[in-house]
Amino acid sequence: MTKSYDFDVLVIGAGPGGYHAAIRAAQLGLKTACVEREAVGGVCLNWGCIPTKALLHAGEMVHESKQAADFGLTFSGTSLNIGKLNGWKEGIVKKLTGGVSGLFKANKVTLLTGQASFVDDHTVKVGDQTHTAANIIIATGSEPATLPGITVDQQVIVDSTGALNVPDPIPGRMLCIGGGVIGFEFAHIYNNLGSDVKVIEFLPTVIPGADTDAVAAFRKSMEKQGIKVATQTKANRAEKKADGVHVELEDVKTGAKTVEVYDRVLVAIGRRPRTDGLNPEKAGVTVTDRGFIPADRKQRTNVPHIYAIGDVASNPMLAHKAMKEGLVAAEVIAGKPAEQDAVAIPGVVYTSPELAWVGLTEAEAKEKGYEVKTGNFPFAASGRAMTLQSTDGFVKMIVEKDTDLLLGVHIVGPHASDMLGEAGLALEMAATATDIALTIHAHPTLGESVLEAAEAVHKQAIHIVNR
Amino acid sequence: MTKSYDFDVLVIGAGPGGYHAAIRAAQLGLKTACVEREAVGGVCLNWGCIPTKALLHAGEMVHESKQAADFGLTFSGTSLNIGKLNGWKEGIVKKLTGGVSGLFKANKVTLLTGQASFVDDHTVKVGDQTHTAANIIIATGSEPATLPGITVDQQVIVDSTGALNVPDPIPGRMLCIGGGVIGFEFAHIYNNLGSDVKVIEFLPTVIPGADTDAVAAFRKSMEKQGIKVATQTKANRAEKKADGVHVELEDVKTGAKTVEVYDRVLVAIGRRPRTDGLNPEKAGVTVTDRGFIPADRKQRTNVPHIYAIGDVASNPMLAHKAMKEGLVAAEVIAGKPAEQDAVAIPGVVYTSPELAWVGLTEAEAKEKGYEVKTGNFPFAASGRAMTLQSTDGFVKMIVEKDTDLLLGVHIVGPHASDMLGEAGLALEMAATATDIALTIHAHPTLGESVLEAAEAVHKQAIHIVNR
Amino acid sequence: RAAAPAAPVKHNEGRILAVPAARQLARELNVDLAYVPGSGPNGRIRVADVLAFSQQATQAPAAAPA
Ligand SMILES: Cc1cc2nc3c(=O)[nH]c(=O)nc-3n(C[C@H](O)[C@H](O)[C@H](O)COP(=O)(O)OP(=O)(O)OC[C@H]3O[C@@H](n4cnc5c(N)ncnc54)[C@H](O)[C@@H]3O)c2cc1C
Ligand SMILES: Cc1cc2nc3c(=O)[nH]c(=O)nc-3n(C[C@H](O)[C@H](O)[C@H](O)COP(=O)(O)OP(=O)(O)OC[C@H]3O[C@@H](n4cnc5c(N)ncnc54)[C@H](O)[C@@H]3O)c2cc1C
Repeated sequence: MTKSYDFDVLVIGAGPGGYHAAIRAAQLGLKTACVEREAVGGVCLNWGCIPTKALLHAGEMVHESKQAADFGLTFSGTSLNIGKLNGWKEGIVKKLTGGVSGLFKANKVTLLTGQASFVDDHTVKVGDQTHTAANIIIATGSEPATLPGITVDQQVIVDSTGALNVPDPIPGRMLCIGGGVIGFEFAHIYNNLGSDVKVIEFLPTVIPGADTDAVAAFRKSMEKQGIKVATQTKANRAEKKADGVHVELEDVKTGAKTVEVYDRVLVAIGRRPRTDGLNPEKAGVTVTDRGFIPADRKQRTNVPHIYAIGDVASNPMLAHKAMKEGLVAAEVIAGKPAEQDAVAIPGVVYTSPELAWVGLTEAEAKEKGYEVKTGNFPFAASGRAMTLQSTDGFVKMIVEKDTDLLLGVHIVGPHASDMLGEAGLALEMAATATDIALTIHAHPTLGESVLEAAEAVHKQAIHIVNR
Repeated sequence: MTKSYDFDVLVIGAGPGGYHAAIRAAQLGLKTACVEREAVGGVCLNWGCIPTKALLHAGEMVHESKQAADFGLTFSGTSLNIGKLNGWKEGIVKKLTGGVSGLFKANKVTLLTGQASFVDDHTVKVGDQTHTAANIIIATGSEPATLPGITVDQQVIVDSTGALNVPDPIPGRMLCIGGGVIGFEFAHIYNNLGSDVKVIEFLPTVIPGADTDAVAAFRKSMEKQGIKVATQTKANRAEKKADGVHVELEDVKTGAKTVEVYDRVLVAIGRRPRTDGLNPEKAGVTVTDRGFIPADRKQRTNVPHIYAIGDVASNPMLAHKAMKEGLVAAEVIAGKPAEQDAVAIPGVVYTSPELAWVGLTEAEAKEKGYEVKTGNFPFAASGRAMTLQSTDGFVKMIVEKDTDLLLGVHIVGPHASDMLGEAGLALEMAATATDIALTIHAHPTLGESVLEAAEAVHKQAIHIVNR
Repeated sequence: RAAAPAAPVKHNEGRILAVPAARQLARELNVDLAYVPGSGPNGRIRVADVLAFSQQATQAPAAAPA
């Protein structure tokens, strides 16, 4: 006899991982609840992916309105209403989070509001109510990592959440501590809005993990736009004074210390999994030293009917990975043959130009023992990029030498994230550079540069001299 | 014994078809010449794809600078220097055509300047010189079709070439005769630059050949932006008078005639293959009644060592088709196993939103006897589209019912042309909707809408209610 | 007794090249992709290959003499 539970599936956390899991579970006929203690949509919709992209667009428009002078379009009396900017951004967030709530209703997912904590492996307490479920999906996400010596006040020293609230006036001098994706997205926003921005990174490279050539082109373009970048630099201390925040910076190689003064400091040094108040140990669920709840390819934790997905389960902490894992967990529970078997998880920095990639970097491919060929095609040779006034960057394709199989695609350029669709599908379909080269790409599109990079692998690109 | 010729390959016409053929032939070690009588780059680079996209971008920036008010960015004064606009556009054209000339040199393609005409099937006269070649590729392209009763003067009554020269001041009232791709691109440009634009189309639908649902959404968006559209309407006569061009319009259904007055009239009713002065009959090459030089899948005409590619060979008259055929002809001559075996040739209208498609329309699929399933995903439900202030339109996917194989993708929306990369590769790889649905698409990207449309085929989209 | 059925042949070692839908179908039909001959370039496995393999596998015992 099977015990009867309140729900077939109870999902903890309504971020992208959790809401995807809940909706798919409901679509598959399971009785589903989703618990959220703060805001439906999680980090992604409320304080992550979406509001940053809104601000990036706004900043980009400021930039493009200047660039329009190249073709004779000039503006006078430019003014930016910061209140309206923040309001517009929040309007988009509201529309999307409201949308998710609506989808919960339409799909008959029960939304439970409050802090969830495990009572046992089938029971979760939310506020003063307890709920039982045959299966539980943990999707509690992550939170900003903190830096000793630098206290976030969300006013002048902010983390990514504080940085989303654009202050009026725009800060004059801004420091981004951390040269990863989030650090650079904010650097780009504030640089376009008029701040004098510097990014510091502890490691020898910014956007660690991305392809070296792509990162070099990306950094060059950011610097050309006025963002200062210092690698192998760390921030030891920040002190608020009358004239601004005094930050002690240290050159990691030499140990040399300097103090610089900023109007706003962003701490964006990474994120850590979040399980506060969850009490997973009461369900017997393993948590690693670093706070992750590990899961297998079916998203199962060590307790087989408890699943973990998204940021709380593993790196990379990306919304689309959380979404995929949410779908997998829900489908596995419903008895479907799902698995997190992705060949590659794409990454994007939504600056302008964008940096976007999927699959192995050249270094990773070599490390894994592949003999590789590469092909590069610069946007400077793309007619479409010229008409868009955005010719920085290139498409770099990495291919296994003997088989011609695609291993990775790395793009710095306009709309780079749009081109990941093709690259990602190509990797999943085990396509070769030849498959891409033989596919007609519409002219004049940015996607032609993907085709040309594939041709370049074979030294047969048309619009560059192949060497 | 083989006869010796001046060249292994002689290409007639340096448009996209011709220059791709010439460069690839040279890359493959063939001694190659290319004849051009007017401008390297052909229609595409000089008077087609590229200058239109430059003007579309400029017009789009005018539009976006107004839309920026939504997030608080306003300008008190806007001015457009038309001379600078035309100059910028021409600068891009020059860079690209100069690029092709440079590529000819780098690849050792001999450029012959002048009108080419056949002497016999191995001999071509250019000016007063004759050249012999083992293989000849005809890539003479196409030219605007004309309309009886309406004489193009390239000043107030223009074809697409005349319309590229933006007049100062911008015309107040503009009529586009022809509601195809070219007609709508110019309508969109001039509408954004401030003209009061009307498009008339003889057929019952605009953008004939595109998917009915997509066209309906496209037309709605164009009309929302202020472009007037009248289908089943033809222009009988145009007369230049002091107050403008008087155009007699006729309602095709009722026969009712009206006269309307415009400052500028664009004739964009189609294009016809161009063989004037070529004398193909001297080489024994067949020309159809409609002026095409037909070719097989290896791009061979009825004379096996003479090839025809691009607009002069067949519809659709699109640059990327010409390019593909150019590569095929060159590779076939070099003894490679090439063939024009494309599953689908994409089409794009580069307005904003764009209309872009690849593969079968729903009607075509049904006509061919497929039982189909479709999936739709609206950009109004896309977070990325919201942040780009561009939520009109959708992705529509057409799939074979039993096999789940992709048949066609039709997109109205922001950056729609960028998303064709994935759709086109999917068709060529014989991908299923499941393949696309299982591929992780980066968040938040426009490409996620392609994934959601694939999920919608299975009634499992996440961000809409599936019915 | 009939001869034991021939030992299954491993067609793929290391990286298995299969399109997403084929991987999903293989899990559904309990097919080990390592044994599925792929009909595509580089031995890429498509949905039809998985179906054919699984049909063969279920037919094989029936075809063997009792
Ligand atoms: C500034 C910024 C920009 C980003 N941009 C991108 C981007 O462009 N693309 C991208 O892919 N990723 C981006 N990310 C990362 C992305 O936001 C995360 O990967 C994603 O949100 C993870 O989803 P999740 O469902 O795992 O968790 P989360 O989104 O963190 O959601 C977890 C939810 O669980 C709730 N919760 C936690 N504990 C409990 C509990 N005990 N009881 C009840 N509820 C609980 C939380 O309130 C939260 O709503 C960005 C992140 C930041 C900070
Ligand atoms: C306004 C406009 C916008 C367009 N936009 C797009 C678009 O966005 N995307 C797209 O795919 N297509 C577009 N097209 C269509 C595209 O331009 C054509 O499909 C493409 O140029 C065809 O290439 P081709 O090589 O066949 O011929 P062409 O480009 O026409 O080139 C033929 C060349 O041959 C030369 N020539 C002809 N006869 C002779 C001779 N006897 N001797 C010597 N030289 C000769 C001509 O001077 C010309 O340079 C557009 C067309 C127009 C008019």
